[in-house]
Amino acid sequence: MRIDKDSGTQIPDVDLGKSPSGFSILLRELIRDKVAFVSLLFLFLIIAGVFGASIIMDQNDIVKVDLFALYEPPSATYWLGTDYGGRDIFGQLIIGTRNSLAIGILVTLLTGIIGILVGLISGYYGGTIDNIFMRFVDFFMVLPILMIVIAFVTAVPGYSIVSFSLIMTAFLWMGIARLIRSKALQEKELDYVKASKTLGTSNFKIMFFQVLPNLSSIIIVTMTLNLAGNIGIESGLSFLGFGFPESTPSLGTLISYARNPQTLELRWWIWLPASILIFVLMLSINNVGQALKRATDARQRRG
Amino acid sequence: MSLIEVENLKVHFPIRGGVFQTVKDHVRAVDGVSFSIEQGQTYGLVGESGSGKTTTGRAIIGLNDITSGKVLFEGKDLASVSKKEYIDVRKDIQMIFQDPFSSLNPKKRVVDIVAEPLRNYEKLSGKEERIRVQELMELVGLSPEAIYKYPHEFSGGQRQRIGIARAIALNPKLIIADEPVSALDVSVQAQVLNFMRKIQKELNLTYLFISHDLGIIRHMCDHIGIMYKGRYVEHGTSEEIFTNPQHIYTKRLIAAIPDSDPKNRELHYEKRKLVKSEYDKLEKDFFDEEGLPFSLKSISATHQVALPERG
Amino acid sequence: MNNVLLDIKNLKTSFRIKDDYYAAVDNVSLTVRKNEVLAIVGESGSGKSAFAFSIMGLHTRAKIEGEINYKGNNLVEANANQLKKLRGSEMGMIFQDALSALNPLMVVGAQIDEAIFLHNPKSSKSMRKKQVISLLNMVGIPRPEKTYFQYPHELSGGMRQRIVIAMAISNQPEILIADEPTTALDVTIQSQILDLIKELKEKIHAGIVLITHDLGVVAEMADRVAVMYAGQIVEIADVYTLMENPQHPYTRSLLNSIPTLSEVKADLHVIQGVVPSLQNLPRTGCRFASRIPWIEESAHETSPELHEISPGHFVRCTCYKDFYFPEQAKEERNYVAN
Amino acid sequence: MWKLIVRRTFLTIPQIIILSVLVFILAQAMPGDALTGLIDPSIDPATIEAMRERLGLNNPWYVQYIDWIKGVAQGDFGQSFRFKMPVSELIGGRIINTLWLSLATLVLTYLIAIPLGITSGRFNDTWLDRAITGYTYVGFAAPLFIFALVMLFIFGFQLSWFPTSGSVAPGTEPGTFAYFMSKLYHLLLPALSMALITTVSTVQYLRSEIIDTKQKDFIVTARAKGASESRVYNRHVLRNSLLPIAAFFGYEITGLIGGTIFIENIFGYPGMGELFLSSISLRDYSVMTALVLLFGLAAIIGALLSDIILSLVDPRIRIK
Repeated sequence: MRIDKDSGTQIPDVDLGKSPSGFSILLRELIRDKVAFVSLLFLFLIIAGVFGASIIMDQNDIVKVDLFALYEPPSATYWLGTDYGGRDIFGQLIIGTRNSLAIGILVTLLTGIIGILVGLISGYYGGTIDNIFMRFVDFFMVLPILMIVIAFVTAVPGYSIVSFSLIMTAFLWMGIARLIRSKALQEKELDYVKASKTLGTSNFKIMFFQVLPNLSSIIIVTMTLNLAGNIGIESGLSFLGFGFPESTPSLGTLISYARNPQTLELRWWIWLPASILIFVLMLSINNVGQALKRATDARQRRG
Repeated sequence: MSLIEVENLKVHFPIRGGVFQTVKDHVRAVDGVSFSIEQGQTYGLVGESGSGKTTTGRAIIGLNDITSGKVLFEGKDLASVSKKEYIDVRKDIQMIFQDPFSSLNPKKRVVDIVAEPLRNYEKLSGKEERIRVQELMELVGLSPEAIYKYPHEFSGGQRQRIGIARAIALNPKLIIADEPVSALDVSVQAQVLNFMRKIQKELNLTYLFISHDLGIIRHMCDHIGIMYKGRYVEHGTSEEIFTNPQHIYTKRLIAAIPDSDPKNRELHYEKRKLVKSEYDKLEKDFFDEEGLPFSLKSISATHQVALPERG
Repeated sequence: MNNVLLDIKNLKTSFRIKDDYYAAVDNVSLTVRKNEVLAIVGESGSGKSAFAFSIMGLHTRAKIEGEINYKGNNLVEANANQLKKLRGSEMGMIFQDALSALNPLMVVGAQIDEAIFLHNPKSSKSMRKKQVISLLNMVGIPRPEKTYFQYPHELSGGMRQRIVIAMAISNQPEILIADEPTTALDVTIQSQILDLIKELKEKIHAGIVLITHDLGVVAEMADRVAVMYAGQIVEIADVYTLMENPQHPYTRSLLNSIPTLSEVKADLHVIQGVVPSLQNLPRTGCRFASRIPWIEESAHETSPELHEISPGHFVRCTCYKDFYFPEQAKEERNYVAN
Repeated sequence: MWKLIVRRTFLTIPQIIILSVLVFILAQAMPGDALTGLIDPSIDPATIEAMRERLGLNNPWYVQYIDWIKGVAQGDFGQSFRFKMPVSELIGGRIINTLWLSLATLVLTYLIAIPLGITSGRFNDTWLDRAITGYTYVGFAAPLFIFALVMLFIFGFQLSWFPTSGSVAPGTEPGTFAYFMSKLYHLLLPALSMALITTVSTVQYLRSEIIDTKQKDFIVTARAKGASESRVYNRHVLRNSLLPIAAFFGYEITGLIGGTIFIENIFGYPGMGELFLSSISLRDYSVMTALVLLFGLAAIIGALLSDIILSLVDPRIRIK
């Protein structure tokens, strides 16, 4: 411990090397949490497996109708049997998971970017801008979004994966915007923001380089939880027939075969694996998200 | 010439209400405040919560919009100078905040915090900047090696000194200190106060010292203004205010401070009762219908009091 | 002594952090007497609030050892039911932040009513209402009938604190614990509340334990003072002795570090270092030693005890004998730069 | 307080207007218009043009919009192309089923959420709390449609405890007790499936609210007054945590609407959600847009009710 000459104040004796960043602390907490760690490991395995396997697999081959192998139960050739078109369920599962994950991540990122931008600007500036933005957001938060997305999917001509993800994005950024806005509103009342203003820092810089880093953990948590939610919404829409086009395998489409009571009752291999996969996937992502949330809450408590 | 002159400063906030959230009225947070501070002096602004002392400070530095009135800094009116000039002037006015925890961005290293004003105003190379920050750290009595640490690794008093290092980085002329020690423990308060006085001498700084604690104000300030509901009730030298208070509110405020000698407590208690009864008796004379103090009248060259209009 | 209300012996309150217990209150022995104000002074982290909560038995997750003897019972060993009967009737408590100490969804009258009802369950509603109104009168609420039906957020800070006081004295307690009762208030309101507590003391003759960090408040209010540092009492004396003839280095430093109205000093005394956190409290030797490093190590005791240096005046550790302020010895010692 | 309620009510007006514009745009964007499904291809194009003119389909959009709004205000949602009947009648036949389903779900949601939330919050960090939290995790992760399918698979098909489709057994006489019981019986599995999933957010909310309230200073005050632990809970913790829940059902409507679309589809339950999906697959767009409008209105009014109730139960909002 060294004594500082002017006031005799001791300077804490911590090592003067690099201090750990917020993110690495978060990661450390995550690894300490056993359930979350297992979930994270599982997620990595799924992602690596699915994306790896889908490189080897040929999507056209999988969606090809084989009239000699309709509704085959699981066997050595078809690990998880086949559907009404004789298509391999296991292959569809792999490609479907890849598609669901990819669109989930895409929509989460897009909604995240829009939500953060709108929320940050709205919360930081406040006043009229905030009023208008938030009235707008409140309105869409109240509306039954699922229904409106379905209606838009029906209305849009030349429907494709791109337009599907854009429609989803258009109606799903409000939640994160509202959250970021309320956090930014709290944050801007703190003295460090006022200090930056008095030091001549521009509003743009304050917003993105002072306030935003302080919201990073909440953004990571929310986006993780949103990822699970978005995969759920996508598969739900696909289940109803308003998600991925018929020709693109997706987990929701596989489950939708169960809307046929015969399939539901007698051919479990078609819908059950996809259902379990979605459930486990969402559970794992949620577990990671909740663990991150606990970690950040605990850090806030500690001050 | 005074370094800064505030003339009839008003800061009003709208109150919205009713079905359509229209502006119904205004909170007159600051309602006609005038004072001036000489170079190198410490001016104390005292008042209880809601008196407008903090808003006054914030209006001067531009954190609150000025409704009307003038703030002349070295003769230039801050409300009417061009934007370019304003940015230049702003460099010379800096602020020290109350809360050592929220006033430093928890996600930034000390070097980034202290260098923030330098990056806005001076184009320094990375190395020059680091050297300058280290100099500043040394000036405020902190280890220059600690610049890569985060604020949470420092104690409250140390953090407050980091805040001071940031405020003096651009060699300002005026520092507005808004309750700089009220969030600190007693034993740490002394450290920061001593230190503020020390750098004032070294750097020829002028302070606008805002506080509710009369003991600290007395210790730090040359001139004092007492505020109540956005207006001045009394203004004078430290000596005049504490030994010869004229306004009933000032008297009451001073009588309310606990006496540190327990032998005087009975006396002090009686005196407090006396002042209270005087206050109750004269309240109607000293405040207008809305309960606001009147405008200031000089009773000596340096001492002004918001005495009753009549009599 | 007959007028002893509370006889606290070797009280130790520990909190669990990770897997260890850390004592926030460490071996505190004290008496609280009838009709006196005992002030407990200390900075944040000294353990003074933990001490107050221990007396009331309000800690939910702490390990409490030692004795709190009240009317022949040791409250440390009392069960929940026994404590419940004492709390609010024979022991009242005033909190620092009145706004958060009041239920935001209940009118204040009903909250005082509850305090009376809990200890007089057979009382009639109208009787209690009358009692609440007279309590509100007693604590200086101007329009009690109206205030009865107001919610906490509708009242000013001073009024809210009066409500909390009314609640604490509603059953004429024998012991009143006031935990920083005026810290959140403006000076003029503070003096009103302090005067109110003083006047109430004359009426209900309770023993008051006043927890504060403000030595001015101590000088105004206390009969006896206990100074706490790092979980221990470092000095106890009557208020006149303590303020005029403080002995422990911590008490002396504290008194020297606050600016006063009566004399303007060039520089205030600075206590070096920081108050150690609960986990980092020095557990052996003199706990204040690290903050007065210019005092020889041999001046301290290895296990510091309270010494009675004059009747009723206790000081911990022997270092007080050799203590001096470094400012006074600047030239010879050349200790502090500039 | 009245000002607040009036102000909040006024806020719904622009919301309703925006909703109607949105729905109108949707209707316009749908492939085809009111005549597409109606007309025999052999009819002369000139006649079609005349009919278009007569129906106002050639008017500028704002005239069409105003005409449409006028109709809607009088309960006229146009004609269903497929069923050759007014949309309002078609919906009228389904609305009661959906109302029952939603009501049953809401009741079950609260019946599950309140005891679980209270137990979990009061005894937090016990094994009971961990079990309940585990359930909320699972419920949070399980998409409604998958859970409903599994429920149908197990209780409908494998165990045959519940009917697997419809809202009432065929042949039962409306108005009789048997009819009512049959309705209830058909309702139970769908409502329970939905409630078990939607309740988890309320359980989580209640749990964290109680844990939060438990740490408030006024709880310490209550203890310092000499209140017993059970009184502290009943009088202070529960009261303060349950009040906001009272206002929740209005916000729940938005979620319920999404839920009924899946549930009615999976359980073959003839309600508005099912009608919505079938109207799309039948390209019966006037039905679809009418449903979007109605559901949207229900959600807006639900949120309004919730906000009003919230302002009534919380004095901090009430007195202003």
